[in-house]
Amino acid sequence: MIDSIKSFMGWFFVTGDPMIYGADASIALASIGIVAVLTYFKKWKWLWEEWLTSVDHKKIGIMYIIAALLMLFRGGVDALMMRTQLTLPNMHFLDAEHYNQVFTTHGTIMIIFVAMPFIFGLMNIAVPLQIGARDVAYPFLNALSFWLFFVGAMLFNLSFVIGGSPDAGWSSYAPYAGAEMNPGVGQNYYLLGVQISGIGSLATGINFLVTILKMRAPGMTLFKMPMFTWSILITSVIVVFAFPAFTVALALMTIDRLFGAHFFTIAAGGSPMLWANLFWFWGHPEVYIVLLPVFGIFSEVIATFAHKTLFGYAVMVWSMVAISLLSFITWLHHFFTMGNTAPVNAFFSISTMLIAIPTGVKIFNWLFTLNKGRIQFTTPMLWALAFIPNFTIGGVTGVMLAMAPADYQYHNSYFLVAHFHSTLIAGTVFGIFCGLHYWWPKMFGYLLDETKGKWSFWIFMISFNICFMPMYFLGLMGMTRRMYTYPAGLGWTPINVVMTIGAFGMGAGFILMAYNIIWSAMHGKKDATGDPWNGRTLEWATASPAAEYNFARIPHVSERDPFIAAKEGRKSGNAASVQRYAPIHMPNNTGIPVIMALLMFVAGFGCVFEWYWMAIPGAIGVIACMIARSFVYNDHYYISVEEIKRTESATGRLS
Amino acid sequence: MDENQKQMSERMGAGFPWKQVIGLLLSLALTFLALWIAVGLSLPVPVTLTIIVGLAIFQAFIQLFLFMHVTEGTEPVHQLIGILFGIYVAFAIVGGTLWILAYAL
Amino acid sequence: MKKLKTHIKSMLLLLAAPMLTLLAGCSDKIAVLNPQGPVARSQYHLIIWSLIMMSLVLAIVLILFVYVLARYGRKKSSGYDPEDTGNRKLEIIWMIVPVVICVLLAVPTVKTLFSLSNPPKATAMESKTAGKTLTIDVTSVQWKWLFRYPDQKIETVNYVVIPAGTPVKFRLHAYDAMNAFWVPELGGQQYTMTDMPMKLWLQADKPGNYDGRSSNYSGKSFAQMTFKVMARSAADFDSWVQAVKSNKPVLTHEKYMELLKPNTVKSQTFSSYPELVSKDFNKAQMEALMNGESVETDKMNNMDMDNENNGEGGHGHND
Amino acid sequence: MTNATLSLHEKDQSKMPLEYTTEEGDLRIFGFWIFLAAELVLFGTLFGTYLVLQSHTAGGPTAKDLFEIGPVMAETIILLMSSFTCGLSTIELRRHNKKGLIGWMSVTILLGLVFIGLEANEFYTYAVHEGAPLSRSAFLSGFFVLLGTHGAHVSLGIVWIIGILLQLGKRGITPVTARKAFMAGLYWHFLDVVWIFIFTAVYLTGLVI
Ligand code: HEA
Ligand code: HEA
Ligand code: CUA
Ligand SMILES: [Cu+2]
Repeated sequence: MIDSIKSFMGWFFVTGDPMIYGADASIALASIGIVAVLTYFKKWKWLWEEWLTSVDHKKIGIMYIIAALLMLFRGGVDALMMRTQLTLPNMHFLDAEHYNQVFTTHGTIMIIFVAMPFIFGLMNIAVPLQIGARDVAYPFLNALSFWLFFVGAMLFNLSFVIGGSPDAGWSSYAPYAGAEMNPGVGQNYYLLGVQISGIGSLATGINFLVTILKMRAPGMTLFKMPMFTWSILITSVIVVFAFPAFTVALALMTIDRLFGAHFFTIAAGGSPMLWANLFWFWGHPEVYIVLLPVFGIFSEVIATFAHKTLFGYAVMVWSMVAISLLSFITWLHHFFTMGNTAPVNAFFSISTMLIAIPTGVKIFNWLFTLNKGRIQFTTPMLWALAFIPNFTIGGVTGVMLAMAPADYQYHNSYFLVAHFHSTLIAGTVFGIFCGLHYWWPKMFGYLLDETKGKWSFWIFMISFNICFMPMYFLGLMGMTRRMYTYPAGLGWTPINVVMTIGAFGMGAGFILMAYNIIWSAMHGKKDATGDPWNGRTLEWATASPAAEYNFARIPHVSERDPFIAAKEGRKSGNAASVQRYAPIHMPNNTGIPVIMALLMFVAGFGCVFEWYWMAIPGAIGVIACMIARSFVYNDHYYISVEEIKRTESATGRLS
Repeated sequence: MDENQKQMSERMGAGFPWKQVIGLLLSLALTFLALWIAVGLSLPVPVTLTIIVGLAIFQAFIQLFLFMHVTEGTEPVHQLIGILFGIYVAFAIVGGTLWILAYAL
Repeated sequence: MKKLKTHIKSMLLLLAAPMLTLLAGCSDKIAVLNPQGPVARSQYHLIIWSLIMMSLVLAIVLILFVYVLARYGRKKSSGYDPEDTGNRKLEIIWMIVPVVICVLLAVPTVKTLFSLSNPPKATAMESKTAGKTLTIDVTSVQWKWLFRYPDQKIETVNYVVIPAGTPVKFRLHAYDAMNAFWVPELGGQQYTMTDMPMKLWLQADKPGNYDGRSSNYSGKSFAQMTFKVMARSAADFDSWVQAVKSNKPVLTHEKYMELLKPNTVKSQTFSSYPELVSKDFNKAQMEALMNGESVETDKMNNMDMDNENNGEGGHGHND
Repeated sequence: MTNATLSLHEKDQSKMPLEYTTEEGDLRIFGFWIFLAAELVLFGTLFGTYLVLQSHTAGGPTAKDLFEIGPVMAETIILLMSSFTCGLSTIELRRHNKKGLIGWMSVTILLGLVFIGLEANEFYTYAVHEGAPLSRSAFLSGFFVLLGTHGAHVSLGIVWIIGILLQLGKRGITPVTARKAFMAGLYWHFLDVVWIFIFTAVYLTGLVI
């Protein structure tokens, strides 16, 4: 009996590696610490009532961002581990199995549990405010999306200590990722963790699509929307139409692994290439899902700190529409070398190159927004400016990859790795850091320190270049991705050393940014006006942080950049002073989303271990929650006029 | 507003459910036609496939317009664009997948 | 403003820094930019062409970038014009120019693409093997490379000898995991797959040894999944074949099954191979066979990549 | 009521059918359309997969071996009828006729149940009697998962409509119940559209090739 328990524990918990024990211990300590602090300060009730059950888009946004920052830390530590291992030839810091798990979790976490939720966080905070709405279209669903993302991320991360991590790469190519060559639970964690959070993402896509199309303030026609809102609208469209394909692909591989089907297996007629095909049908649009929103952020920030309206507004919009259409017909460029006929490769080469055109249009429009501007170098602006040259490098190397015969030489080499870090970091990561600094006062009511912010920017940006520019050459020298080690004498060593230095530099930049957050929480400059940057769009018309109902009166809009217009004394903005306050109707908090997500977690965990006694009740619980929700009728309450007046006068906004 | 007027009259609505009955009859007719073409005739395979897929698409549009009220709502153009985009993407994945993993159906 | 100037300067420096590190001693090691055969060379030309075009694009962006920052980034810069919010003419220009660049890139891309599905032109003198074409069947197994010479009836492991100046048709196939066959100095890569043999033409200009490796991750010892390509003169190749035939052991059935296990091995050479090998069974089929089941081959499984009208290798399995 | 929170400014909804009269109803129905568009891609992916794998029978039974046109036509006609009765229920909804609405909806789910029964029987025959379960070949994996997904959607639809019937019984036709009934109708028609393609791309195609 004892023996069988022991052997179960040995299999259940990942053992044998000091790093894992370290992680076990720190997870245990951190959990105990959190529980202790919450109990000591009697904060459980507060946590539950103010946060866990909240359906307020601003709070959900903050929770997204906190979770994404934590995941960025985890993904960053993974990256540093890889870089350490690769610094010199024949290193023994990580062994092959461990390294393989690390790049898999690094890629998956960075894309799915950092880039996406960070963006979802920022859009939750800014979009309803920018369009003058009181919340998103479906606040309940919004909370559910967040919690699904959160438990999906937790399930994925659990693999580190329980059962073993996936090791088939973030693209999980069959047949290697199939049950036969990849037994064990790691790959199941990938499939279910990503699936659960993916369902949340799909729901978010629908939610914001409806919010933006249906809930704009009166007078805000589509072509008067702020550019960030536009970018989120287009992104939502891509999310809505790309994620179902991924849902299916993940489900099919899950069925392969758990129920012995043969979609992607070697045996019985399965087609491994079909996996690659379905994965990238989602995977390519996915990179624009994490890019277009930051295009939106840059548009806001560049216009704000150049003190000019965005140059070529309509073209900016149409170029994003073009990108969204094209993004669905380029996926094959990820497997040019998988034995396609020449016409197929030719079609996808050209369709891919075409994306350079609308993207270029945007780059030039930003440059011309700066032109004849009055440029102010704030921290968010620095991130936005650095994006332009750095991302262009990533973009043009993308076009080089798009040329199929040349890609035969780049594919799966470090040239490719360099390309996608140039786009993902100089694009997405610079963008989310930019947005973080820009909207931080709106979220918390104080500013992040500028000096520290600029230092962290310079350190991170310079280190990024040190790390990833040499990497292109490493690829041309023949080093392929996903190698846990390499022999000496190939001339790869110097570049690898430089890259590792750059990687740790980025780590330093990130630590400084984290320090800035903590420091500013204590000493940060208060944002009393709600408009610290002389903003142009409606979110800056609210207090910082905005009242839970956002706008005491829904503003009326008559032109683009309505807030600057109002400040300059033109009629637009929230100058609807004739109107009286009226009671505001708000959605109730609800615990159902958290509970439902937890049940989803239980179901997912059961599936990972093929414990159907656990998975089935979990799934039934989820459905029960759905039904229960359907019978809830009084899910709203009113905020009285007195309370509105009290809140408004506290921020000096009573009129 | 024209459409809304129609909806109004439907709501007040006496009258025989013409739309529904026509939709049903057409659907049934198309189904049997497809069956007959596929099983009854022995046209060359590509011809058969083209025709029956064409009939299926036609029938789908019947459902969409006669049964599903796709042109209703406060701003029906939004949902129409949504459905069109869905059709575009669905077509891309079905057509693209077949082309890439090319098949003699 | 001074600060701004330093900003810009350091940005420029940054862009140059990696180039400098690079020039410090390893330029001849850049395999892709050091083509040793016609296939690699045609790709090299394309790469250089694209590099030129991309540098142009990058230069335009950088010049504009530096200009606007230098001109409008100062505290007291003049020329602020908030009314400057669009310019149809300019916008059309920066739509057209990228279109032109894309066309300039797309045309050679498509040309090269189609030309790569045909064998390169032989440069060696006609001899027993050289001057015509040579076919080699490649099988990737976790984590090793098997090379089979169907005409010479010999087999090598983890290295392959080819006659220089002769187009070699590699027929690629995977036994278990997917891999990719890449010899950067000779030409771009192609995947190996379990259900579809794929074709890759390569040719070496002159005798020499070239590094090859798998570029598609396939598990634990993937990093060790390398092989050598040894190009020899036609005469040397012929005598090598003869030497193998007479001196090397036969590849027995048992030995072959041994090779199919997931592990790494040293280079090996065999003077023959068992008949079953030439069927290119994948792992599932092999296991079925060992269990005494009949091996079902779908259309997909033995589609004939030899069919020249399949272009690049391809999935044109119409039957 | 909800208008205060989420106001759909400047659009006159009073002339619209009941389910659109509240802002919430309008939002939900629009969102549901978008959801259906996403489902289109979901099923598209499954169709693409099935069509690629259709000939990968690995020596097991082929489409021609398995499919029988009789039961398939029965399933098809029943589903078409249910789409029709569902359409009638929407008309009754527009007439604010609770009895008619509940009646036609009940007929719809009864037809749906018969459909599910037939399909389950078909699955059972293949998997057990013909020795062709989903693990037999890639073709069968594709078949069972495509049809199973559709069947699961229909089953979910039945559960959902039962829930709505209960709410209708209790509360009558209100803007909220009207919206739910209308959305369930859309869903049901959509599943019929999917079936049309299954009928064509799976069954007829399987019989032809
Ligand atoms: C945010 C993420 C992001 C972005 C924005 C992009 C943008 C682009 N990507 Fe990238 N890509 C990835 C993330 C991203 N990519 C990832 C993660 C992978 C690898 C996944 C994996 O295998 O793990 C990948 C892989 C990848 C490949 C596959 C290579 C291979 O596996 O062999 C290709 C091939 O075509 C490609 C092309 C492109 C192109 C053409 C663009 C274009 O959108 C770029 C457009 C931008 C510009 C061109 C710059 C600005 C334009 C101008 C200044 C105008 C003038 C320019 C011209 C006329 C050229 N990418
Ligand atoms: C948004 C996406 C994103 C981001 C931001 C990053 C960020 C980084 N990535 Fe990664 N990367 C991917 C997406 C991303 N990556 C993907 C998709 C893959 C492919 C995976 C696959 O092959 O499947 C990949 C693969 C990949 C590889 C290739 C591995 C291989 O193929 O063998 C490498 C190697 O250098 C690498 C490095 C880095 C580095 C150094 C960073 C740096 O930017 C990281 C910056 C560092 C930090 C932010 C650290 C913060 C933490 C600390 C400072 C804590 C310090 C404390 C301790 C050390 C205890 N990444
Ligand atoms: Cu090659 Cu199928
Ligand atoms: Cu891509």
